[in-house]
Amino acid sequence: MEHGDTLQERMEQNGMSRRTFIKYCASLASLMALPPSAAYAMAEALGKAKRPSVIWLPFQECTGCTESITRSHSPSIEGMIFDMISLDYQETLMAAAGHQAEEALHAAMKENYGKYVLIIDGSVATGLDGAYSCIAGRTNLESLKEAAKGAAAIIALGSCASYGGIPKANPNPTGAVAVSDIIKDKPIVNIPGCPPIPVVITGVLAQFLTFGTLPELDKLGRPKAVYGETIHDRCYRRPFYDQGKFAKTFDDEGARNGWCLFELGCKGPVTYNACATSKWNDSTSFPIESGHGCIGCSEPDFWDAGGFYKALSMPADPLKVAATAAVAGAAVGVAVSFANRAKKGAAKSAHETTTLEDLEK
Amino acid sequence: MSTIENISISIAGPDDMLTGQAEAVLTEVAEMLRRLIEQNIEDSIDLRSLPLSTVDRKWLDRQLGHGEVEILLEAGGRSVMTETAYPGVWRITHRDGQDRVVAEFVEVAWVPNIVKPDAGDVKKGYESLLLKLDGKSAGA
Amino acid sequence: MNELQFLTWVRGPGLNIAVGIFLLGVLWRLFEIYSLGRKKDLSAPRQASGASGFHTIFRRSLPPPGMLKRSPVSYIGGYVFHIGLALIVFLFAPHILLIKNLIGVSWPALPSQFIDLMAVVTMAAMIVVLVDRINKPVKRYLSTFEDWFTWTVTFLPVLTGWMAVQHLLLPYTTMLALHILSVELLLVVLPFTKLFHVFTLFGSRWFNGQVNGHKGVPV
Amino acid sequence: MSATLDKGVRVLKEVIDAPIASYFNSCVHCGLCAEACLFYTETGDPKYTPIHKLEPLRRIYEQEYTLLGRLKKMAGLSKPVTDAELDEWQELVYNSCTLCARCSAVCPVGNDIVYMVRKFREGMSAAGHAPEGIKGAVNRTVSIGSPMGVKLPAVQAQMKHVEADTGLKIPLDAEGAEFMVMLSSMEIINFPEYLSAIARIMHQAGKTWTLCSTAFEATNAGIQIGNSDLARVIVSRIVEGAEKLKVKTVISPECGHAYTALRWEGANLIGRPFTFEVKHILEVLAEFQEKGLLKTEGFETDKLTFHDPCQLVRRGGVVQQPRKLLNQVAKNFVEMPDSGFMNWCCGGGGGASAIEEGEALRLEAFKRKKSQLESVKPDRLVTACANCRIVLEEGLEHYQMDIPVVGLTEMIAEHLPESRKPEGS
Repeated sequence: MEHGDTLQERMEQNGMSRRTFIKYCASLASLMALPPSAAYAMAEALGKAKRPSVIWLPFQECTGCTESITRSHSPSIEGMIFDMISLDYQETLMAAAGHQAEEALHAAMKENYGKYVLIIDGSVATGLDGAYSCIAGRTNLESLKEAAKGAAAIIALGSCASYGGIPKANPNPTGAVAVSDIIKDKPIVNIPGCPPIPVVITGVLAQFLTFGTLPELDKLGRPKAVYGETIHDRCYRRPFYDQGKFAKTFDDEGARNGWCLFELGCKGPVTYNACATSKWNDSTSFPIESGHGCIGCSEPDFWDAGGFYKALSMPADPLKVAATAAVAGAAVGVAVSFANRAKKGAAKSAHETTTLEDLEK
Repeated sequence: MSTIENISISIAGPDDMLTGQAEAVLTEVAEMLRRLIEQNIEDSIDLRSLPLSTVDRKWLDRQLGHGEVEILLEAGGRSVMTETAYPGVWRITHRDGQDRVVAEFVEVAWVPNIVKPDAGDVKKGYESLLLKLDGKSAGA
Repeated sequence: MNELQFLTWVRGPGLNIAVGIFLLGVLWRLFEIYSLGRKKDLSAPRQASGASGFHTIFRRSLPPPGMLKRSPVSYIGGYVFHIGLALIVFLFAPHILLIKNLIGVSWPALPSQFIDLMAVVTMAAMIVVLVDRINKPVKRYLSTFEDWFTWTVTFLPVLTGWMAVQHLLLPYTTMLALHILSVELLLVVLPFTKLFHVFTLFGSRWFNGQVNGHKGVPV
Repeated sequence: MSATLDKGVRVLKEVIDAPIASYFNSCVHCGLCAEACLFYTETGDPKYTPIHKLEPLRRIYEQEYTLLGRLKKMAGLSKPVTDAELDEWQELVYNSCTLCARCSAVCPVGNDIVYMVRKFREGMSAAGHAPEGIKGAVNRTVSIGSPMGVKLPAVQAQMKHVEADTGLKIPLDAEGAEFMVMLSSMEIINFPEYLSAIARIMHQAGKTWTLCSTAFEATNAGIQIGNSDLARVIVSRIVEGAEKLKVKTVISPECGHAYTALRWEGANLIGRPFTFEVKHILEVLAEFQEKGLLKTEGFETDKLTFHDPCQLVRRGGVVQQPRKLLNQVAKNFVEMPDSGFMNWCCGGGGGASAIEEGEALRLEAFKRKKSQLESVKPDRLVTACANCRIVLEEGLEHYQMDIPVVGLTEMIAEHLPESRKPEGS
């Protein structure tokens, strides 16, 4: 894999004309909500950009995120991106294996030290000093620390890398943690979701590679352009919520009429993601549109936040406490009333009838 | 009396109501045409980043109408660029290898920028033409 | 402890604790107050229509003749924010849902836009009443820490609730959690402060009405 | 000389009950009771806010009868009630409170504040913090038999005088009479016309009545000072007299607190229901009027208005009777603003008029009645309570307002057929 040539030269070798390249930049600008004129600026920048190296380290992950990125609904763009970057290490996609794969990894790290993008997929096991999850005899913990040293930026892909994910669910046997819990000194972009929306992954990569900048992040390290609004804010069923028209079960008349799924545990109001607008599977639909409540997969600890089917505003069950509290309250009250009656009785019996003289001090 | 229950809700999905965005685009196009004429500035509007419903788009296309020129570009998928009823205003639709729309613009320019060949390509074209001629008459 | 965990705690254990203390406090204090009993009135009663404790419970909600013009702010401000609070708590869709999940009873809701407006009106009325408590010599003279504290504890739920719905300042998750927390604070302090008038005012009005009704005076 | 703070606190512990507990827990410090109390509205001094007058009682209730209060007391966090504080509160509980109950009528959470002041006075009096004026009245009533020291001979002299004047026999200790009439010492000394009015009205109505030699005094200073033990001594005389003479109804005269003392507190003081009825003179006259036994002739034509005695109207329930009676003898009777059940106090009730040091405050409070009268501008002011008449006269004189004050019963008596006197005499 030659690293020296620029992206444009690479494209031409693949028989891609300049106009195709401009068209591609135009659609990328539109994806990232940049003005059309930016397309030409991008064409220049991308054309001259060195093809950066990208290292993809999989830790405690289910390969759901990899599946998601290869399903990106505009494969041509995704294909171009893979052309743009030199993906030097991706266990699922690369042909090499065993020692060769390891050597490729270390070679890439050494050669592009300080310039490559590190994509982490899966949470990092810290239990037993990381022994729960190793690759080629080395714990994920060590590989992460080593790889992170030379990384220009880290992209934590999916809820596992961003917030610990399902492995971190109570009781968290492997001591799974998020990447940001380990690496503190590198810019980290969290792209949570289980899996995250494909186009978001390509969008963030494209922005980093064309402008070398990371998107504006919210305080959970997520790109604001994508995670700025809750599903609830953008949900097309919102009018039903406002009028209190809720589906009670998954097959009742309300559900069939596409009423709000608030009562069936939808976590839309507390989940920040772009599912309601960019949707899934080539903009076909998203969980709520297919009749199931949002499970809040882009929020930290969504796996431990009560059942997926317990409605947000339904408290645990204070009635269980109410009975005992009421009895206890009554008991205290009765006790005090006896004490009061005794005191009042004593005062009454000690009553000395006031006489005229008693009025004088 | 009608309670809140039986107020019929007609969910005008985002795709079937005129949102008024299209009108705004039209006024923007007029402004861009003025700048083209007065200051020779070329510019374009990205329709995909605007929340236009299909009805909006149809309305806009009806307003812009058709001109005399239709340019077909085959590069990484088909792209169609038609001149609207107002010369200098072009309606551009790019499609990718799978014939999926990847970008839609309204470009206000003398000729859509993508149509003009790149200087480098013209030079390369010239050299390859010369080679072809050399092949025939062994160089000039 | 991120937002969702905070919300989960506040909605779960937090609410259990608050409801527990609330019920315990209410019953304890009700027994403590009304177990003191009172002597039976041996004088011959005078019958007069509309003169009874039961009537007074409702009639005393209206300003007695001549009193409205003496301090309109107290009355009008009081009506607006009490009615406002009642409407918001009992006719807002999510609140009705919460009650339905607690005790199974539910009823139709008002549109949430109306409730938003009601929240603003309620807060405005509470601020007016607060300013009145600061400016009016009698109210300032009577006021103790408890008055300012109970005002705040009653104002916060409306403010945080409204801000949660309007997505102001903080993300919805956090603001919703703060809203529930402020309601829990209100529940916990209610039985031990002047907010307990929510329960005792019926007893007080009934006693007042009964004593005067016995004398044939409809108060 | 054994009044002490402990005795006072012990008495308060005795009288604090569920209503008082409910009231203290309901008060939201809204200040509306002040807006109804003429001592605040006319002075503007917030210390006269009715609920504030009960602050020591509230603290005793909190420290004695609430669990949190007792815990705070044990932990030394609560502010105990001191003798000095009760001394300071004397002015608030007596001088600036006529037990007129207007505050109880307006409190939005229904606190019966006058009920609490009446109970608080039990403790205040037992602790020796009652004003000298009222103590003197109680002393004279218990030892001599009337707050103004009137004895039976004075009554008998007045009886002879009335008999000579009206030619009617004034029965004394007549057993089995239907009505037992009582007088207040104010009437015996200042308004003798009341007794002759009664004689003539009863004669016209053909009703048997009598005075009682052992219980001719209606007033009860024990209620004013707020001490049930002493009030019981005073009221028992009336009960014994009435039961000895086996009368059907005891008539309370034109006096405010006398009616409250006998009609509403009497039975509770002696601990058993009365075997006879108690009626205010206006109630009796109104009954005669209904039965057609009260025939009058001629009308007062000058502009009259009526001052509602608090103990009779708001606290007694005798609201419509004065109007009906006035309309029978007056052509130009005009109601003053806030008349009837919400009328303002004359400023001297509940024993306040007996407190010399309270006079300046009373005259200040009288401005409320003054503004009522200024808006009506009556030629004469009618009322049905001797104490009100005296206080009103003093107030009107102080503010140079020339409005004569007349008793309603007298006015009616003047219109009885055979004793028609020239009008407006």
